[in-house]
Amino acid sequence: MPIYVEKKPDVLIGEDGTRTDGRSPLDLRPIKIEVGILERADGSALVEWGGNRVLAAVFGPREVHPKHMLLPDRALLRLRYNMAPFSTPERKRPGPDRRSVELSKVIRTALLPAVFIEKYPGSAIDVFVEILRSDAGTRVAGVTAASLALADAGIAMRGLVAGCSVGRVDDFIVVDPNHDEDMWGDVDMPMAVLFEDRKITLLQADGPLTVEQFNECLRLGMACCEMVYELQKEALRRPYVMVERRALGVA
Amino acid sequence: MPIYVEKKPDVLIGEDGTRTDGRSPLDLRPIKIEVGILERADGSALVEWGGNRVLAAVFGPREVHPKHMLLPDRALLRLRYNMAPFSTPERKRPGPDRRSVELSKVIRTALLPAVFIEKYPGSAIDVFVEILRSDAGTRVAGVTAASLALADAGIAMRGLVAGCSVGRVDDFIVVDPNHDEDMWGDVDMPMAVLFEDRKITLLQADGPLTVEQFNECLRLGMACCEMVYELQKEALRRPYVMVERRALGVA
Amino acid sequence: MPIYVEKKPDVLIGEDGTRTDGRSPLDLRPIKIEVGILERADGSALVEWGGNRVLAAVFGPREVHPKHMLLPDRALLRLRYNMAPFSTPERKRPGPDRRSVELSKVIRTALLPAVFIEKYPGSAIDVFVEILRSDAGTRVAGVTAASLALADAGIAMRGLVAGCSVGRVDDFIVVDPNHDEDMWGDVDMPMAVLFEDRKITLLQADGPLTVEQFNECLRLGMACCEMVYELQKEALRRPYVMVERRALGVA
Amino acid sequence: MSEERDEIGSVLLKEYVLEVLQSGKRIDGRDPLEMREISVERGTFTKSYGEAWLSLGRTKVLVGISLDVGEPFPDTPNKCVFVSNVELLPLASPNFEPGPPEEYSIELARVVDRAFRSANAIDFEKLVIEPGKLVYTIFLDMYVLDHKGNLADALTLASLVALMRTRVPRIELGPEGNVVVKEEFFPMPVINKPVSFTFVKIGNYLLLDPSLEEETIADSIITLAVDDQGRICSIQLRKGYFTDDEIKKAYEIARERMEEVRSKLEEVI
Amino acid sequence: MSEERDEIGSVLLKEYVLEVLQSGKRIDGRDPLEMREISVERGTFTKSYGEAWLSLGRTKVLVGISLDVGEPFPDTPNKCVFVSNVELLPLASPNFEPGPPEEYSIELARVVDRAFRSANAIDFEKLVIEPGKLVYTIFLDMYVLDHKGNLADALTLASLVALMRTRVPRIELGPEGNVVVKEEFFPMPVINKPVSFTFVKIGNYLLLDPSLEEETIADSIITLAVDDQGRICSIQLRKGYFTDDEIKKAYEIARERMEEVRSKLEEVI
Amino acid sequence: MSEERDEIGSVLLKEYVLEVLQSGKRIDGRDPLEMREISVERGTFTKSYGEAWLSLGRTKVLVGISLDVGEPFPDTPNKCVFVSNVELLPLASPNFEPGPPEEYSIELARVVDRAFRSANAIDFEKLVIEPGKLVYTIFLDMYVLDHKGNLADALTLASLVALMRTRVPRIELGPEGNVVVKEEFFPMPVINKPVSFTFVKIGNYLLLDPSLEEETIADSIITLAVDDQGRICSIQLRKGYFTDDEIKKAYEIARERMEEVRSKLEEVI
Repeated sequence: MPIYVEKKPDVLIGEDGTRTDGRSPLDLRPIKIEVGILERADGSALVEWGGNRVLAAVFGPREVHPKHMLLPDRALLRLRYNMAPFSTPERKRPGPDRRSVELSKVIRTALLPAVFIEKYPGSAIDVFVEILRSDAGTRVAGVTAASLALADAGIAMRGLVAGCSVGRVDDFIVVDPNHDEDMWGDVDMPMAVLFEDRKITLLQADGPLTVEQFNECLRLGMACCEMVYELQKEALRRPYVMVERRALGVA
Repeated sequence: MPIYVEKKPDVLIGEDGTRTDGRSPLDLRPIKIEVGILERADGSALVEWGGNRVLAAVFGPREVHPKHMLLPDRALLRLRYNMAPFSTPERKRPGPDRRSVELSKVIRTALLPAVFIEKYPGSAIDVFVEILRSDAGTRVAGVTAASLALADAGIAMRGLVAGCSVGRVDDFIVVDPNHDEDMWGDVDMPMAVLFEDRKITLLQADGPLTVEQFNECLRLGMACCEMVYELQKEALRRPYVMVERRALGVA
Repeated sequence: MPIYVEKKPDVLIGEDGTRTDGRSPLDLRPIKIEVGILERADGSALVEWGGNRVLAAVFGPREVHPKHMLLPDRALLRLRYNMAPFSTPERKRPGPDRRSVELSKVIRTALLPAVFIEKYPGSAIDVFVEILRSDAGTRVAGVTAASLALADAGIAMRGLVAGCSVGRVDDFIVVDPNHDEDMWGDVDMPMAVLFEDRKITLLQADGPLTVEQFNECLRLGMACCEMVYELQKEALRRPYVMVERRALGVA
Repeated sequence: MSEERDEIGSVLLKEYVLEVLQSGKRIDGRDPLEMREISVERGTFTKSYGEAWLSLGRTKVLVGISLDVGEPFPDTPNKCVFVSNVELLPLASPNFEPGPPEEYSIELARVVDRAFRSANAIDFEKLVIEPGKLVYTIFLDMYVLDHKGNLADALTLASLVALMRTRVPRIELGPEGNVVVKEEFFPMPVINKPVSFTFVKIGNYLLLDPSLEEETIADSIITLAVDDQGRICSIQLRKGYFTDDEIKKAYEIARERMEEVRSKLEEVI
Repeated sequence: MSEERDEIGSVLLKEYVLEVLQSGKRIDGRDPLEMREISVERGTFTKSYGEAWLSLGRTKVLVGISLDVGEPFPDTPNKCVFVSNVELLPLASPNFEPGPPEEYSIELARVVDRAFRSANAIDFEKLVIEPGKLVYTIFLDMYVLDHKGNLADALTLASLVALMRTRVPRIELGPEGNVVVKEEFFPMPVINKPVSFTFVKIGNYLLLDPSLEEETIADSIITLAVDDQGRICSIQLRKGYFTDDEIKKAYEIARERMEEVRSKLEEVI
Repeated sequence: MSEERDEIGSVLLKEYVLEVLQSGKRIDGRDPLEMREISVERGTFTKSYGEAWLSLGRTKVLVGISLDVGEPFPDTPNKCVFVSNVELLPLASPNFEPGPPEEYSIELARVVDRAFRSANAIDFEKLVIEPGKLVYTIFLDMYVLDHKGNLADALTLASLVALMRTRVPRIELGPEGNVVVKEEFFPMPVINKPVSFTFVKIGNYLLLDPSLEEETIADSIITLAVDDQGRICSIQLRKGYFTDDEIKKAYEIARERMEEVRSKLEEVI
């Protein structure tokens, strides 16, 4: 019997746009990125983003098992998104559920246009995304970490893929929704973008948006992904990068 | 928690032999057969029989996967009997249960003597029997449909296999038992016969029958299967056949 | 809902060392061994030990399936420890649980140093240990039976492996703990020894032991295993051997 | 195999499709933004609480609704439980294999599910028997019978029809906490009707309602659902990539076509 | 592998079996309708509620009964729950592999189960503690130890012995709905004793109680169970085909032999 | 693969390790009985009830505690429920594959679990809310992040830290049998602190805290846990064999080193 029950806060967003964690609508949460922290994996990255802590690692190019999955003209890109049992207040049963199967697919789809899979015919590239703490936005943190782990493993890529969510809470469009907003807000719209090309490779949404709201979400999401992309580039140059909460420059 | 509980009718069969659906003991329920309704499958047939709706389809001869199942001197005939979750008033959990594993085996066994498997060495013939609505007699409707789907796929056969159940309700021997009779009656005896040879290839029974009752069941079952066989032959000639409830000509 | 609940006896061991089944601390329970009782297996042994009844059988050396498990320079020794549903008062669900997976590994580890696996490169030796009745000490009865089944199958061995548990109940060190002592006592320490070499190949313990207690347990365990080993040798010579409860000669 | 993408010798097919598209038509003769015919069987049914056998072109699907009662989730004591499931029946395609649901069917189920939830299509609060204690469970079981492309839209359409046809038995909580099933029925409270539109991108062409061949060779795939008010209620980018302008264009098209599709469905219910 | 049929180089074996049959005997010396020896261990047992280790010729099986209590099924509030399970232990044959039950063991379990249910062998209503609320659950776990042919009959016989040996602890429903287990026992209410007979057809020969070799090369297999009154209570055509006359003949033989088998079992209980 | 033993071309490695050992040192420069550095992250955490990210040399593990309430087991109505689980994450080694727990991770989980149970490390009776009715469930989830040898000791150490850091929300049974979660917390009642020591035997050398390379080529492996009072509280012979003298020696070493390790952990909590 679980002992933790989610409760909706009285006010999700103030009249002046103040959010439950004190941010204003266009503030991102603090992000910390560390690349190459694991030894056995070929590439790895740890992303701490608000209360999320996401570890991604890559093995490959390596041999494909089972053999019948081998693709003769390109690499087989596999990805597993997995939540730790202790990543949520109520323990999550180990093993894949339907949500994690979908997110594994969505994150893999987001990375695929970035990877030169045709350079590694007949091989496997395995990406593991482990959610060690979860606090809304794990899939976009996962894309961001996985993309860095691929780069750290030396896999040839067209560019980095950076992710971020935007959402709607009442009539406010907010960037990088937190747990309360994800749970009780109106819309969450996770995105990921392949830079420099600005190609959208991940896009989902789960609530009603008018044409105007949708266009605004797209615009802000693109801008957020770009900020995350700048951090990614920095992280590949240094041991690790860390930024405090910062406001989006496009508002 | 299920909201549907089966209830036994006060009278299963009247003193004059009137059954809960108004039939007399030797009446079959209405049957409608349509052959070749699917495009992707190599052969298919839809059988609506009383409240049953059974879709069968065949793929093959095709390559065997996994390879170790291959039989060098004949085809591997595989069959899956599966009930849709919405085929019963109380939802059936998806996936095979013990009953459907047994019925898959029993139906495959019923078809096997009819198929020239030795003409397709090293290949697979896969038969899928989907119960879309269930109303007693799904296995015999399944044999009937599967046999037509094999013919529609152009698989070489010794003959068609036609199925029908007979049963005992109190002291009456009844043909083609309905749901109530299957559930609350004394005996259900499903049969299938390979025509023209009149070989019995499916025979089960689940309740006590004296020698005399058993012989009568066998005789009526054989006659019912023959009527179904006539319909099968007709269905292969036209787009579809449909018969109203009809009395057995042998009574 | 189970109808059997374990209850702790008022007295586990009397002041004079009398145990719940009347034994004194250094008495073993009756043991009966029968070798070669199955026909289809290459080797087999049935061990009845107190209320335990353990059947072990061996197939091999034989072909390895699946192929990728094959070891080119030695035999693959596999072992499954399995409890029958009716081996305990409360029915045990069929299929491996975590305990049986561990015990399969522990028993295999105990046998491995005894088998000349390098004499059977590329082959499989499969050992099955079936617990038909369980009464504390099934793993050591299992090692004992499996080792005889290997010998019966003609597998080349460095020696037989004999098992026995010792334990602590209050301040008494007891040999061959019974069900109550295993369940409610302080320590159970199962052991197995490869003879003639006196190499310890199985050792576990599950409760606190001081240095002195531990040394005493080791000494008594070694002596018990030796007694079991003598029975094993006898059992290989005759159709079967049976001994009544007997006291350890080393006390 | 999780998707149909590799099933046909796709390089030649793609060349052919692109060549035909240059003439402004698709290989089955449709215009780029033309949908295939939708038809729904008017059958009666006795076992399921609501059912729809729907064809989208030659794609055939069957959706059935089952009902049950149980406890609500602790964080939504005032809502019924809604469970969606897709079965890619092995008879629907030589590439579908029997077994537990895989990535492809799970994604489809979640895409359909999200369209209904996000549009608040069903009044979940009307399906509460005793708040926090007893609510209905709706099972939406989606069966793919013949896969000729664009399962997402076919399943969403068929689900909407099946839900609108559903009759719910009235249930009360008895004095001793027991469940009392009445002999009355009320219609499933469908209060918004999401419609789904799937687009593929092949080269520079944006095509609506892809056929199996088009899906197989598509560079990119996206599914959008729009609600009664023309609001986007769910999006799933399912393959490849899109620019923001391409996505805006797809949304615009979806808004233009939604009434036509919705009125076609109203006819058959 | 689901069955033993392919395990021996079967063409030569079949020729040999048929050749010997021409002389009126089977390869193990039996007459066509002769059964192998049945023997049952008279062991005592402390863990299971009832048990039988039975040999049919050199086939060895072990059946154990476990008991439990729980809710009855909603449509049979006045009956206990009865669950049958067959384990083809991997030590019983090189062709049996560890793992979840497969087609062969499921068919065997259901054939045995049906024989007992159809014969009304157990008075299920005597095993109700509180109608609609609390009933016994009987688990019939059948273990195959050494497979030398005709598991269906060996398991049905052993199950009958195990059930007849079973002692059921008396249980009452306490005042607060709790379960009270008494220290008394009563015998399992076995009120009819079905016996199972398996026939194979090889060429034109009908053989009773097939050995492993005969089973392997059989053209057709059928299992019949007959009850105390000589009524057929279950049939399973398990391979190949039979004419109606062949089935009637098998039934006649089963009726002739049933008393002999039943009295042999009575001895050992 | 269940263990790492075959991962490196092991014959040459073994020769090299033995050659270096002749000089009194190990290939990573340690003395035979020297442990690698232990370090624990001092992070704060908001989701788990207690957590420890620990490095033993370059082996990295993460242990998280989750809490829940439920019924106790019928034979221990006065004890909470304690569940241990090890995940060998596929990112921790190229030899670990996703999927259900296998032999290697199950053995590790049971070895750690037994150390805590046998040492009576947690006062299980303090975690009973209503005897026989409602108790806490402690989930000890152990994650292997980077496998560089000796997981057993790393996981036992990290588990001890995670348990000592755990804050338990106070829970009461309400008047109607409902669960009332208070806003207070109390520390997990850790009353004994078992420490685990793993030894390998390579040739005649006994080494403490094996690296991955040493584990791979070890002839024998044994893990011992000792409690606060220096008593042995669990043993697991995991590979090969030992003489009784070798085991006694290992125990002696464990007793000598336990204070040093325990005080290192106290620092970080």
